[in-house]
Amino acid sequence: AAQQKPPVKIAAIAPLSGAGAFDGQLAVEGMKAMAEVINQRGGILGGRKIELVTYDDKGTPEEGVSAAKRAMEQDNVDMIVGGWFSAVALAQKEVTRDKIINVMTSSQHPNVTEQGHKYLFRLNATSTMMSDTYSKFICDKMKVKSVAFITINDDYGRLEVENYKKLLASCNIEVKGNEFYNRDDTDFTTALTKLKALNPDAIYVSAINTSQGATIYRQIRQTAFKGTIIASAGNMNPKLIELSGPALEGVYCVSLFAPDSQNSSLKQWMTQYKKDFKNEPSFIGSLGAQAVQVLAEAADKAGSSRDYDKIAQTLKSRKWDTLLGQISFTDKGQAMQNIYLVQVKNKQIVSVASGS
Amino acid sequence: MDFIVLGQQIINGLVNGMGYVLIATGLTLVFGVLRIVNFAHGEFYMLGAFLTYYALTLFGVDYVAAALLATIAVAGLGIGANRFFFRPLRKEHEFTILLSSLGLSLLIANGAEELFGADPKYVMSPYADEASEIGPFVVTEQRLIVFAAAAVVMAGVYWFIRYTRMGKMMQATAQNPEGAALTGINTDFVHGYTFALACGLAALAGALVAPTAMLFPTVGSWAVLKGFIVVVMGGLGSVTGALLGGLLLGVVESLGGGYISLGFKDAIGYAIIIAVLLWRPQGLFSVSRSTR
Amino acid sequence: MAKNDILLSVEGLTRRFGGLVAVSDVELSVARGEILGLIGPNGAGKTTVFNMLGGTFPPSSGRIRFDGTDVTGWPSHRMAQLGLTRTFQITSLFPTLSVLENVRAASFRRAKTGWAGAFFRTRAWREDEAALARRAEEILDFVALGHRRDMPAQALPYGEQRKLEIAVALGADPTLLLLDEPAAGMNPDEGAKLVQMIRAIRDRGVSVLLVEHHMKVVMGVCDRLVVLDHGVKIAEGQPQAVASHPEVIRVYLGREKVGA
Amino acid sequence: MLKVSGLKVRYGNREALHGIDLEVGTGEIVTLVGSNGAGKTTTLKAISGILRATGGQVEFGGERIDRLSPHAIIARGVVHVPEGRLLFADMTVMEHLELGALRAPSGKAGYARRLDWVFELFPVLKERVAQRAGTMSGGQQQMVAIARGLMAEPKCLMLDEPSLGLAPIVVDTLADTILTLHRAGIAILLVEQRVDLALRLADRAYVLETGRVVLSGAADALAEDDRVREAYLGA
Amino acid sequence: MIKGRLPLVVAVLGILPFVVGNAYLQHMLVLWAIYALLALSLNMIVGYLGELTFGHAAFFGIGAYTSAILSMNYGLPVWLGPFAAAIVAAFFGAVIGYVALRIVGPQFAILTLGFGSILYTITNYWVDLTRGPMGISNIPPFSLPGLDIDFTRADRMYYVALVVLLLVAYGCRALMTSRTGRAFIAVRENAPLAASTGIDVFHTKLLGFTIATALAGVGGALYGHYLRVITPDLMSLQYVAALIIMVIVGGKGTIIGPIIGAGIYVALLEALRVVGSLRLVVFAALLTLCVIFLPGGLVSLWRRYAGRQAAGGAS
Ligand SMILES: Nc1ncnc2c1ncn2[C@@H]1O[C@H](COP(=O)(O)OP(=O)(O)OP(=O)(O)O)[C@@H](O)[C@H]1O
Ligand SMILES: Nc1ncnc2c1ncn2[C@@H]1O[C@H](COP(=O)(O)OP(=O)(O)OP(=O)(O)O)[C@@H](O)[C@H]1O
Ligand SMILES: [Mg+2]
Ligand SMILES: [Mg+2]
Repeated sequence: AAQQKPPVKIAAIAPLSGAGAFDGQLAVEGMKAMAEVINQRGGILGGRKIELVTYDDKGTPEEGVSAAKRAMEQDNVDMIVGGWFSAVALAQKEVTRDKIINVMTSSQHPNVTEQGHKYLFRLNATSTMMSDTYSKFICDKMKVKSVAFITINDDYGRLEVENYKKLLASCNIEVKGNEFYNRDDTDFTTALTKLKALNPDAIYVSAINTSQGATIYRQIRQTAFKGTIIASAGNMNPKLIELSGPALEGVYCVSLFAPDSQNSSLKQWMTQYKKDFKNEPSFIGSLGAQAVQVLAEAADKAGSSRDYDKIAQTLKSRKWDTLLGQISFTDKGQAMQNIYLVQVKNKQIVSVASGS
Repeated sequence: MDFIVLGQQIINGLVNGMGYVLIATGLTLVFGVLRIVNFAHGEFYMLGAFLTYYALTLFGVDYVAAALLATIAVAGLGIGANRFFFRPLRKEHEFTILLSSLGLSLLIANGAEELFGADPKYVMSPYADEASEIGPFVVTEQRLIVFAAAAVVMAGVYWFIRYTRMGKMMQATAQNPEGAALTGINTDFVHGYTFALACGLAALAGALVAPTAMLFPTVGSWAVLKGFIVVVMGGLGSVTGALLGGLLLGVVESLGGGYISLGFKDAIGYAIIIAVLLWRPQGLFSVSRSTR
Repeated sequence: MAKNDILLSVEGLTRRFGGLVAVSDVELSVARGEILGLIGPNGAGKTTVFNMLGGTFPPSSGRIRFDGTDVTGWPSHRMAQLGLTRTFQITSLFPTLSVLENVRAASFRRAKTGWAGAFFRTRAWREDEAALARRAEEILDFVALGHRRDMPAQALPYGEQRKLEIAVALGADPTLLLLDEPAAGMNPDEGAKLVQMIRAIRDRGVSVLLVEHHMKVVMGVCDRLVVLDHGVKIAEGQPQAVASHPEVIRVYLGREKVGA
Repeated sequence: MLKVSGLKVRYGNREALHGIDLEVGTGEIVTLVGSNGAGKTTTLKAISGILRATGGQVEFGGERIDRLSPHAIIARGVVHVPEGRLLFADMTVMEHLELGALRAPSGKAGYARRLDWVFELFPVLKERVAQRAGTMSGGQQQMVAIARGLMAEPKCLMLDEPSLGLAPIVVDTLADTILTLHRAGIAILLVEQRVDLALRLADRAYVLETGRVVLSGAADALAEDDRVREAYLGA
Repeated sequence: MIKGRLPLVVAVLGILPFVVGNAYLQHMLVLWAIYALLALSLNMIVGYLGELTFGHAAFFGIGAYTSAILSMNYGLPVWLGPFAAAIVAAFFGAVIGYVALRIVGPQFAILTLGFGSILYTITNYWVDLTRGPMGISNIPPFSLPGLDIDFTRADRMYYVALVVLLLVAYGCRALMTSRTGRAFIAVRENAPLAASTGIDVFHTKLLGFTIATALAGVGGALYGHYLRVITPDLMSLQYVAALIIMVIVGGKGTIIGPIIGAGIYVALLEALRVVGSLRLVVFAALLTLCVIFLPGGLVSLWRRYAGRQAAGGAS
């Protein structure tokens, strides 16, 4: 009889082609694995299965808007998970505003939740939250006196450098320079040559795109830079380690995702993920999974997949145990998450200590 | 100290520029001989890199053999591409042919995304991470190989076009296809040959440059843009122009990125070609100079 | 000849291409209502003279006066606006347009109402359109291409393309028409018809400067001839006199019989 | 030697040749006469393989050649010197001659001999072997085009309006050249708007009108024919 | 070819939103109308002037940014945005055209690519004005003072875009029957000959280029006020490629061609969702097949049909 019940449809809007395709793919895989875990347990709301409907936003706001409209109007989904790039998220949130529950995942732009639309939630920590944690560690544990930055030219990158300039100055680490690069650059030798000439103790790499990140890490080694590499927050994933080769060995990073954590739902999810997909479970996938997880549980608790006021209220009213640990939402829908410090050891991501 | 940075940036620029040269040479040949502005050229670069990757990982051959295999395979694909996408349109308007190449480009790029997957790949070359220090300068062996191999290939291409019979047949076909046919030149064969050569050069560029960065199915669009800029700057149809234009663009980008702003690198490259074209609309080397 | 009877006058016209002096210190003039022939061996500089008169490129030195104005170095479109129109040695048409549209496209000078008129379909625009259409038809009939009016220009046989070129030039409403080898590719009979046509053009009040190797045409239609060789004027005068000039025979005519 | 029968050619959906029959015997000069657009150029292009015939056939030395590519037809000795010369503007005279010999049956062995012969015919070219074709005068370009054709060792040479744009004195030279080639045993198919000249040179002639042969016969007889005199000689 | 049937066509276009019924498809209709407008503007350069440009998206972007910034920061009434966008885009068009149009052919295309890329870079880095790569969000939508009509809704916005589209289409038609339009065609077909009949080739091209860029600016403004988010990506080559596809698949040098081309583009990409991840592959395959078998664009299909009718009638 459970089979007859209509599924709960969740839209997964992510970049599946173009520059962000790989990261989008990881996210969707993470969501699928989590949906599978939940469905195997018998679904939610008395036996309704979760059905994911995927949309490609190509990383552009226009496609993101179209996808959201299509999800709502044409496919009549129950809830939406999407907005991986901040620009897409900003466009999408206007379309879904006050109409449907919309969980944004990886976008880190403060504006996304600034206005606090009533059905809008964001899981990822903002870059400010990340850098607070990370800078403490850099100041305390890393023996560096000066840092140079190579940074993606967008709000995320710009904000990150600004934060670090302040935070690192407070513990007397000198910021020797910064180079911005663009989203479609493939060669960083020019910038790295310049940074290397400044002779910093460490180079901080701000990269959110796996392939660009890997290229930068490799090229740092190729310019024969001998100092420390600091990897940007939230971006460590197995593929990056595989691609970057020896360059990443021993490098630290802060992340919401620590694959060696003992959380049982994380383990379940990872097992399912490895069974279904050939990629390794990653941070970005775990965020997708977390979105499905909290939506499923909240709908279940609220007793409906369509009563958005109730679902939103439920989400904000309590703490949730998720695969990434316990989280709660602010009034504006921003999640408060655990931030872990991780390190690459023998090509594995291992957690070093747990932050706030 | 400053001279070291300057020198290093020029070296970086020359190496990148040599990559552009290889890409642009094929593009300029196809334009010169077939009058086609081939948007799909970058995809052959991409295929060259991917086939190298698969030859390395699936067949386990060594890097050099993989690069050669990929080059030959893509040259073959080039013949097919010409046969199906360009030959039927030989008499059509240039914009129609351009659209066909745009379609081919989308087809290959999206097909590759489907076939090869979206995950970035890395072409492992034994020379990629070996930094050799030449005096105060650091260059990886891979980059030296890119430069040297491209230089040898370019010399070969130049000699081939100028002095061999096939080269002269290509020139004749370029300048007057109907006259060439009436002289007894099999122009279809020359066209196919030119395409194979052009695609082979693009693939070789892909195989050589791939180990310096990550590989993903959309690199083609980057490659073809650089190729276009170089070709137009050097002079459409001119091989010498492609050589000098490519090196110039590489160095200008590197210095611009190094001394002004990395983010403006591309814009500075474009500013240079705008300046060049306004000064010499036919490019640094017009067709007539080079084919002579 | 009274001064204002001179439509075009050229003094000291010179053009160099690198080291080569293609046209050297040439002097010539065309009177109103005159048909002047410009002949000379291949490579003598005739087309180069045309290019300078037509504004394709400026002379290296020398002066060109047209209709009382110093037009030295003017670009083509300004020359044409003043009433000097040329045809090209290599057939030059608007290839994909129909024969009628070819002539209409050339009537730019004649059209008065612009885009706004067309947008609001004003009366002036409608009248203008009708008048231009009538005129184009008339010109086509004049060159005997009326039956081809809807065919694309590129599908015309070569000989008719040459006629259409003349029609296009007439569409621009010139007072002086420069014809560069209009009889090339015509057989003697067609050549004879061309002679009629050029005369008729003159009768419309258009003066003609003609470059041609077809001696029957040249002798049949020109009032006067100027002969160039290696960029230098070597003879000038009545056709018969020029044709028996020994130097002209030596460098140009050979044993061709040129009875008029 | 060259036998064309029932040849049809269409441009798009318009038929330009409606079934042409003609023949060129060994060592003969044959001329095609016709007004503009009659289909003379089209006939030559169909024979040399530049255009595909939609009907009929072309035989050369007893072999069907109408399905062959231009380069294969040239290799058999049928050479077309096209209207408008179609030279390679940036290549030298020498390169034109080299390329012309591409399909010559006697290959390298005969190359030097033919080169001497061509230079003997056109002494100007010998002086200018290194000049780029695009910079030569009209008459010189015409010589290059013919010389390029001769290097292919034609058994049958098709000339399309060779006198186009040439000064009278050069036309004389050209006529002499055609006769010299004739004496060398080359069959010639001549298309020429200077009908008077063509009929003077030719042994036989065909008159074409809108894609059909309407008259044929001995050249001197046709030159006296009233219809020809009226329509083509402007008499 | 739609002569006489024009009122019918307009009527059908007018009731389309009701026919499709659902807000998502209405959204597609809006995109179609805006793309059609942009395709028409590109057609002016590609189809009428016969030059290829890779920089057209930059003017689209300039229009979008102009209207968004002026209405958000300087209190310009939203309805005036498209006009301001046209003026600013035309200004850039005129300046760039003035420099670039001295050169023709592939070189011109690359020059426009260069200028486009420089404009993109400026937009991307002038963070104070444009907010850089994050783009501008929350752009005010069109609104009618006093009336509560929500122009973020596709079925409302559709009419705005449609009216502009029809006006522009009519304007293009009028242009082609005027002295100016004929000069465009003459220049496209044979510039030296056009000059010899008295047409100032350079200024004619400059005029056409400037009009085209102004129209692109209008399209950009509509787009921005509708989607309410713009990023520098608007200026990327991807949009130029899409527009080129629309113009040539539809049929360059015609008015109906680019409009149909835009429709096919939007509809086909939508319809191809059924093939899932192969969507773009199939799209590219169809595109190339279309080019190879219909090199004159879709309108040539009509011409062939009409031609056969005429031929059939005559014989
Ligand atoms: N653009 C150019 N660059 C270099 N030389 C040129 C150029 N145009 C013409 N010439 C040279 O100038 C000379 C005169 O050429 P022009 O075309 O005026 O001759 P013409 O009298 O028209 O000959 P024809 O009767 O063969 O057409 C020739 O030697 C030619 O090679
Ligand atoms: N490319 C083409 N497309 C369409 N029709 C053509 C084309 N070329 C020639 N034709 C048509 O074919 C017919 C024969 O043309 P062709 O060129 O063979 O004539 P011709 O006898 O050589 O004339 P001319 O003396 O002018 O050179 C003409 O009616 C012409 O309009
Ligand atoms: Mg001349
Ligand atoms: Mg002919």
